[in-house]
Amino acid sequence: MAEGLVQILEGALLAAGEPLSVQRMALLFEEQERPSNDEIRAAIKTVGERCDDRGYELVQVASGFRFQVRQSLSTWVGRLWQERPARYSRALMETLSLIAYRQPITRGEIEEIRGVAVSTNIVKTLMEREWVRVVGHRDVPGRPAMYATTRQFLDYFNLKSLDQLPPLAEIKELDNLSGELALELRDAGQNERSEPDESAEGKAVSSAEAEERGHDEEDAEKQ
Amino acid sequence: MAEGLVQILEGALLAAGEPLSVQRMALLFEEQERPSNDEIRAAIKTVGERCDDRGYELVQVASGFRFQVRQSLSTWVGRLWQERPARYSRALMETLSLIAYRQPITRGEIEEIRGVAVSTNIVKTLMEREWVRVVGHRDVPGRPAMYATTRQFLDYFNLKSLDQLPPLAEIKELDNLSGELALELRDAGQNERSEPDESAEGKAVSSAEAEERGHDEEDAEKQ
Amino acid sequence: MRPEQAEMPFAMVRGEAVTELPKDLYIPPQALEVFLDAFEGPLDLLLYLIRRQNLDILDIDVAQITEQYMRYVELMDAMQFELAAEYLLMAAMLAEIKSRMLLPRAGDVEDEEEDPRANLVRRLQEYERFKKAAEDLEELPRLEREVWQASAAPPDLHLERPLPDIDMREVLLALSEVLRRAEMYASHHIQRESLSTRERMSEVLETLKSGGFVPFVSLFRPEEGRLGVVVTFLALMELIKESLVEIVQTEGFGPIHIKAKSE
Repeated sequence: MAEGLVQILEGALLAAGEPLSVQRMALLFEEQERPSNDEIRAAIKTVGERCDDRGYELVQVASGFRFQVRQSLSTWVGRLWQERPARYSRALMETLSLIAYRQPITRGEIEEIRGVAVSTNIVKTLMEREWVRVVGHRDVPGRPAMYATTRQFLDYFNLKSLDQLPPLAEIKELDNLSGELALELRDAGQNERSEPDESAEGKAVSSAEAEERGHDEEDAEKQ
Repeated sequence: MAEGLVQILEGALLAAGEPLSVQRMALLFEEQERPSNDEIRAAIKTVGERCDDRGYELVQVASGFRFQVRQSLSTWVGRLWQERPARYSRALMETLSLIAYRQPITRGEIEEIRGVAVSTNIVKTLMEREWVRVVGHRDVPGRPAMYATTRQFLDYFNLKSLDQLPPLAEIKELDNLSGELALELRDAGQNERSEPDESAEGKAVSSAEAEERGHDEEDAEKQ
Repeated sequence: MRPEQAEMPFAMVRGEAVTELPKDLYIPPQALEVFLDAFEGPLDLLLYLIRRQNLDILDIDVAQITEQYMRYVELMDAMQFELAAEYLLMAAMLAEIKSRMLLPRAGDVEDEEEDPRANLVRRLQEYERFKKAAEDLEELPRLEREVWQASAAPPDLHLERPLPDIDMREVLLALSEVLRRAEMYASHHIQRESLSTRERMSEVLETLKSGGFVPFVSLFRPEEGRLGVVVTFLALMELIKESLVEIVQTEGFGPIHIKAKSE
């Protein structure tokens, strides 16, 4: 049976054409023959090991496990299709990343950070791709929709969870800016700033400080 | 390269989602690195051999080669697409209950009590389920069939005889409980439904964070 | 009315006009539209100007940046671009910061007043983070671009829709509802009969289904005991009453035969 389980999972994973969760794999079996989740997990491990030198591998993404063609083969496999894979505009990617890192977020909040209006088309595209969905409405006038990313978004970008997104750059603290400014203003009338070396030094200091001070903020960010 | 070729073909065959001809496989390579058709055929042979004890195999069909999940796994793999059991209509449940409690009973009599016509489909469904059978015909114009419940009906509900059905007097009391019961049944129905559907439900949930923040709206969203 | 090339703005770096235009800052007029399209708005343009001059955001010289920014905005205007409100708003904000920085301070002890640049710097930093995040996201291996979902043809399947499961309580609920509707609670008829009688009626009818006469006694099963006999008898009475069966006795004390009425 242990051997059969591995093969059943291999077959199901390939037939499904989409990620399968452990729960869904369990439902391939009738109750009386159903393996435990631990048995399934052990079998999944074997399934993964069995692709060691194959052109595909078993990966885990947000909605479960899937066989996936190895990235190293993309040069060749990509030639199966004439069309280039869809390219998304910077505006779309910026909007998507704001939703990913700042969810739930309203369109107004996105616009505030980006400094420009978010076109309806972008939101529509993101919703149609099922990368983004409305998770509620903010309790402010107009009750704007709040957007969040979906499991499909994670699947599509090969991620298990939002934690796996590349970390956001840290923000340098502004505290020392006012100090610098005071100095600067004392040399009244002088428009030009300090020498390049000096500013580089200031930069180093400020980022070190930021690392220390900005830690809590950063953590909050990740929530 | 021989090894690489096998893996490229494995990857392409799994990514394509349709059979690939030798010609098409050749086009995965730029001219200067393109293997000969014989080399490709040899590699295909290896690809096939490499699935020896896997849940899938390489088969040749009219338009080329494709990976296919082994027929012997169809029992399990088929459950991926198993439709959720439908729910019986209220009309069917009423008809069934009247047949159980008032058997032998004709369709006309059921209609008289229910105050609405009983569709042929309902009777057909109950007969196909082998919960109901015709035990005779009433000697009135049209000679309508008389329906009664079956052994299988009792077995399904784990009853030895109809006597074990709750007496009507209790059902009267049930009426007071019906609100409560209806609720309970709805919950039961929901649990039952959400189980096989878990992955679909999960799809909508992109992250624990979003789920937490947008909980109320989440439910509404799914409607 | 396209501006001449000579009218193109020269970059100002650290207070000095650059005599030679850096290649990457020089924008041929024909390319301006494309150039501006490349920006995601005023913040993006501002960031570009700062980065092109290798300035730290924290270290921006508002005066110079404003000047450069204004030149671009003027250019847009000159090109009769539909000037986006966002660009104008940013220009106004830059002008305001510039003017505040020119004003003398009340005293050098006090500096609780926030640096007028602070808000702009904060916005620029925040925007830059997400600009970077978008770039990082773009780099992630993506389905249908670097990786593909592997799939294979399923075997032949015989899909069956499973039959619905029901709970006895659902049957009862349905019955109580239909009875309530029919207002049949008062019916003695139903209450008097035990279900075993009705069940037996069905059984007797089933036995009689073949159509011929069946000996009355063969319907009784002694192994069921007294109660079973009574139930069968009641079932027969009910069947006769409902004229579902015919009962025949050819002579007094002779054998009784039963036949389904309709068969």
